[in-house]
Amino acid sequence: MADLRVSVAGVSFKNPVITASGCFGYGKEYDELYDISRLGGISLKGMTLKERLGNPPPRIAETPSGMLNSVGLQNPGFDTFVKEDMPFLRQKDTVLIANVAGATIEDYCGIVERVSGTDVDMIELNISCPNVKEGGVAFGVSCESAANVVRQVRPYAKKPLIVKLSPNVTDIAAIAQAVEAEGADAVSLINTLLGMRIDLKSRRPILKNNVGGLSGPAVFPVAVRMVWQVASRVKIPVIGMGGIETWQDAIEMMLAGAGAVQMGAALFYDPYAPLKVIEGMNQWLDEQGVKSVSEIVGQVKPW
Amino acid sequence: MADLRVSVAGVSFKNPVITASGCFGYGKEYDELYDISRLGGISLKGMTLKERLGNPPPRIAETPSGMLNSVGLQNPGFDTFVKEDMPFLRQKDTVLIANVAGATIEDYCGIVERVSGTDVDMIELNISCPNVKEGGVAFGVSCESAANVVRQVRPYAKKPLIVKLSPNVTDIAAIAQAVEAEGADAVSLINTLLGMRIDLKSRRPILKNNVGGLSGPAVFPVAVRMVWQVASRVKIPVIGMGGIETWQDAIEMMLAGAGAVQMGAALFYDPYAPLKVIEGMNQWLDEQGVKSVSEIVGQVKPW
Amino acid sequence: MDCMRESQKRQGLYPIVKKTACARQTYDVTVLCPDIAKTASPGQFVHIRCPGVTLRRPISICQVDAQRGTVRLVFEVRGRGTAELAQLGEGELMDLLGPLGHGFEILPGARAVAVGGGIGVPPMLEALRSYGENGTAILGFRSANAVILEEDFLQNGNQVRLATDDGTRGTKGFVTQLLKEQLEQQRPDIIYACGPTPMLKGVAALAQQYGVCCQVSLEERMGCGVGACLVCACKTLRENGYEGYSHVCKDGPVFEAQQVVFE
Amino acid sequence: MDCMRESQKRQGLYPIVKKTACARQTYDVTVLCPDIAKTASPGQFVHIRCPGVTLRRPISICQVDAQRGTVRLVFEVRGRGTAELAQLGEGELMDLLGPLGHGFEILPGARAVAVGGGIGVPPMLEALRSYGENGTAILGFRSANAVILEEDFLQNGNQVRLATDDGTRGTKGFVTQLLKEQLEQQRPDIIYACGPTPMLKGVAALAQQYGVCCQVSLEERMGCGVGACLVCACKTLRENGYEGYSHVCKDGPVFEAQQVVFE
Ligand SMILES: Cc1cc2nc3c(=O)[nH]c(=O)nc-3n(C[C@H](O)[C@H](O)[C@H](O)COP(=O)(O)OP(=O)(O)OC[C@H]3O[C@@H](n4cnc5c(N)ncnc54)[C@H](O)[C@@H]3O)c2cc1C
Ligand SMILES: Cc1cc2nc3c(=O)[nH]c(=O)nc-3n(C[C@H](O)[C@H](O)[C@H](O)COP(=O)(O)OP(=O)(O)OC[C@H]3O[C@@H](n4cnc5c(N)ncnc54)[C@H](O)[C@@H]3O)c2cc1C
Ligand SMILES: Cc1cc2nc3c(=O)[nH]c(=O)nc-3n(C[C@H](O)[C@H](O)[C@H](O)COP(=O)(O)O)c2cc1C
Ligand SMILES: Cc1cc2nc3c(=O)[nH]c(=O)nc-3n(C[C@H](O)[C@H](O)[C@H](O)COP(=O)(O)O)c2cc1C
Ligand code: FES
Ligand code: FES
Repeated sequence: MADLRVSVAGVSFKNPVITASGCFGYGKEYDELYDISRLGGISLKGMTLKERLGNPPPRIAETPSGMLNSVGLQNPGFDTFVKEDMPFLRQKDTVLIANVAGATIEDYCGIVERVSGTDVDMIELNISCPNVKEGGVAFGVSCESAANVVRQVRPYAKKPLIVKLSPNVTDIAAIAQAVEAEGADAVSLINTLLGMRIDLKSRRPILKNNVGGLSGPAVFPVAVRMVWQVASRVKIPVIGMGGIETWQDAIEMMLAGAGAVQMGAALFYDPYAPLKVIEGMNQWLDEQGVKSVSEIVGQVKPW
Repeated sequence: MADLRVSVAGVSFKNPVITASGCFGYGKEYDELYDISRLGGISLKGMTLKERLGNPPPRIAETPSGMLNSVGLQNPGFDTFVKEDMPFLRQKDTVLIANVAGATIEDYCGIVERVSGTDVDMIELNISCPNVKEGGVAFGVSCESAANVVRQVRPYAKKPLIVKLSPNVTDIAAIAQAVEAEGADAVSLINTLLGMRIDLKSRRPILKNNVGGLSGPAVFPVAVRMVWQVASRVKIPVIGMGGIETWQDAIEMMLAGAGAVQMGAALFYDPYAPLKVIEGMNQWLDEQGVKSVSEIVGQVKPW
Repeated sequence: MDCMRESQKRQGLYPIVKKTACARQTYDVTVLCPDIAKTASPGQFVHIRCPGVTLRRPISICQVDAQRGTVRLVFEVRGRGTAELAQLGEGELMDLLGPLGHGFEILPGARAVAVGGGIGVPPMLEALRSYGENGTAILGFRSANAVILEEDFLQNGNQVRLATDDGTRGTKGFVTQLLKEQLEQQRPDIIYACGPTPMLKGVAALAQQYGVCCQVSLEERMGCGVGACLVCACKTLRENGYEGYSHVCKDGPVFEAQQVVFE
Repeated sequence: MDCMRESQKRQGLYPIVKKTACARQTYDVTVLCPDIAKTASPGQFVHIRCPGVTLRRPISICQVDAQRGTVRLVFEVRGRGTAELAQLGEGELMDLLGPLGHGFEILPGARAVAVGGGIGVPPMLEALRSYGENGTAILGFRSANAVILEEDFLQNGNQVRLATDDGTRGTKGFVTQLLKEQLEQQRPDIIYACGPTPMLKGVAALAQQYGVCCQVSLEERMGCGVGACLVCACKTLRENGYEGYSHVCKDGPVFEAQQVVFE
């Protein structure tokens, strides 16, 4: 039995497998299938100060080895979350990460401040949602705007602050460095790649939002590359995600430099995928004679 | 029998299906399987003035619904091409597109000038190869550098000039506009997305070049989105590619705004894929009662 | 509808014990999945992993045999996922996640009319099962050769009225005509409906006109199928009168007709 | 080697007419593909599309029966692609592209030694076929239970010498030892070799030392398999003495040993 514990920005995880924001709701649904306390952590559904209805349906389209979504940050708002979901979640022995977003800098500051007053363990600043008109990815695509939002939010964050990066940029490592310089405690990546599908019969985009975010195994090689690039340019921990489906994928992501991983789309076709990853990882480490999973982080040997 | 002819930048194609650069060599190999004159066009293997050896192997890695390559523009150089391949190619009744690259602006000008003196029909300026240290994608990731290379090259181009764009950028439409402003006659997209795979056993990147370019069905939704964005922002024709495998994919790309399409990775698992696309497209147009394929270009109706 | 709360989700590989083709490109499959069958109720669905595609495909539960531990699914080949499903033969395994969602409210001792259009017919079978002769199935199809499950409703003891678009079986025209006739004759306590949106709209309007409670089963593209990803949104009226999004996989697929904002 | 030029590439779905397991995770498959068998020659390969993965997988032609129109393939399960291939049974179809590449030069009436290591053994069978008793197969395996094709070489009329890493069959140790003994006894006109790179290096060095012409079959990750995509590069010496890249799928997989730059 290898030691699966990892520590990211001072927070201890029982294992490095976290469910990705927007793919696991606030945990209740999957807890009907298995005890979600078995997970290293949960990145909760993206939250805003006030309720958001999200985009009109259809909000999902299938793609080769992947999917597009255009949910658009639907969520009940902070107050409802605290009342209806926090009590259940806090009974669970797993790291809780509040994924937060806003349309303006003030929104970001407001939600970060409020969330800091709750029992969550970390805050993940989503500056990379491609599915909302204002805010979201708009903040995440230039070093200046990314740095600016982190600078402004930082004083309100009383919990370790993870900044979630967009892959729809020319130089993701530069943006990671910019947010590191403003005091981000960690970065997570990748959010979804912007994509589109068109229905031949109606000649309409399948998504009512026209475009949406690509995730799932298709994006895995892009995610590994970005995690590797970012990890080699920042000192803060990197949480890696994008297309992880198997324990092999999770190990690959950790070798590339991820101190922990998140899994999203894979849940939809295999709800047990995170548990299988934890188990497989454990076996592999034992076979390899590696005592602690943290030993493999960033251990890729580039040519 | 629908009319499959299309015209791109004044050049007539018997059908809109072109094989993508680097995936079809100089045509000889696939001509052993079928007459390559049945293709709308061929974008030839990326060419430089002088021979290039390319990157060390392994140069290919498999990914979910896709592949990474790091060939690195291996090619015999302009003179050898003209002597050994041009005579064969010119017997073929298909549009020949010379895909050209260089390490410096002077290289680009040189190869464009030389190629302009041959019998090829069009020139595709590759400013988006992710697999070479100098030149290649370096020119393609900012509006300024892309505009600059096109401006300098333009006077030497005596054939219609297509500029091939990189998807590894924040705003591909802005780059398309920048090259349009400098006189590009068309743009083609997408080149490959930068990606990476790591072998768990050796803990080494699978590619000796560490990173490589992702192509194949996995990237299709990203390509459709980019073609749609670019087509709505430029007036020059757009040639769409990235993950096209079936005739449905080709139609989807054309609805998004592509005046013609290119196919690459699909050839590797189905050498006949381009012919199947031509045939399927023809049948669909007949069923839909569409007389000419050019009528569907850009006909997506966004919500 | 407390029954729903108790239905316990399972995911596993379950053997196909019977498979027949029941119409052109339409298959009738019985799967042995005792743990799912045990708690499944009418109107719920299973989410099926199909080889070669990424996302699961939702298919309504057409019949449940809790004793035998089987669930019956009737589906039409529409695209790649259902085409792959259709390849699976008896003895092969199906990857099911279910039972999912919120089903029909069954009123013991009452009269029910179920209106099904095309591939919306299957969930009606289980919905009407307990009603026997107090249940009437009004079923619409494109054409005579697309008619499915007629015998099965008769075995339920239900009355069956058919309509086809081309008049090759039953009345020529829409199920809504038949429903209207039925409502004129005898008002049921509840109407169940599943089928294309225009049909559902029509049924909902008639139900309201005649003051009969009506439940409709909706379709939307799905991701997780359990309520976690929020992609399967459909517009509904909230208690406060404002419009908002509910989710077909969790709050539905069955909704009170008057709550649905048809677009 | 003009014979090669005439081999004509085909792609199609061909039925498996025979399939056996010949060692742990190793399968022996005969495919009916007359148009491929007609022009296939020793050392060439077929490129196989495997369900569920993107790229084709190259597998050497182990035996050709032009009369029956069959090609025999022997492969080991290494990863996902070969695992999928191993699922295909008799009567099922395999998507082959072939015959591909440049094979071994066969010298009529001469003496040949073929050195095969592990899953490098299969192409040796067809290479030695025409040599009969003038052909010697030196075969190396991990262990006795990994030995494959021994009988088949004997049926060719070839001499067979075995080595295993653990000594459970034949000599304990490397095939290069056996080759050295063989060269001391009787110098052949040509040596063929296929196996892991260290083995090939060793064989090439011995061949040079004893002045025997040597051809080696190389492996590299492939895309197109026909010479169009240039991914399967391997370093070779050109006529001008400089190093450059040749391509395993088209210029190879068989190369003159002295042209190969082993890294
Ligand atoms: C709650 C519910 C119950 C259903 N019950 C049945 C049933 O009993 N029998 C039956 O034949 N069909 C039923 N359907 C419809 C069935 O899910 C679709 O026909 C099927 O998903 C199409 O998949 P495909 O791969 O064949 O088509 P594709 O068009 O290739 O599918 C592409 C994507 O779109 C989704 N999609 C396409 N059409 C629909 C649709 N109508 N509803 C939801 N998602 C869709 C697919 O799930 C997939 O994600 C039901 C749908 C829902 C939501
Ligand atoms: C010319 C040639 C002839 C061959 N003949 C045989 C044979 O007769 N019998 C046999 O068992 N094997 C043979 N091989 C090796 C065989 O191709 C690989 O074992 C196989 O491709 C592994 O695929 P996989 O999906 O099981 O493994 P994975 O590791 O999952 O494959 C991932 C990717 O790497 C490639 N790859 C992995 N290993 C190799 C390798 N050794 N060579 C080339 N590509 C590789 C795969 O093709 C695929 O693209 C031959 C290889 C070559 C190049
Ligand atoms: C349906 C859906 C909803 C998502 N919602 C959010 C969100 O609210 N906040 C966020 O930061 N990321 C969101 N994401 C992105 C994921 O957290 C993750 O970054 C991405 O899906 C890549 O991982 P994957 O390939 O494992 O899914 C969402 C993804 C999906 C598929
Ligand atoms: C092996 C390989 C080599 C390539 N070489 C070139 C090249 O020389 N020049 C170029 O512009 N694009 C090159 N490309 C990119 C393709 O032309 C194309 O843009 C990309 O593969 C996306 O299309 P696809 O998904 O259909 O393969 C290459 C792609 C592959 C797979
Ligand atoms: S499909 Fe995920 S919430 Fe309904
Ligand atoms: S595999 Fe394409 S050139 Fe060899």
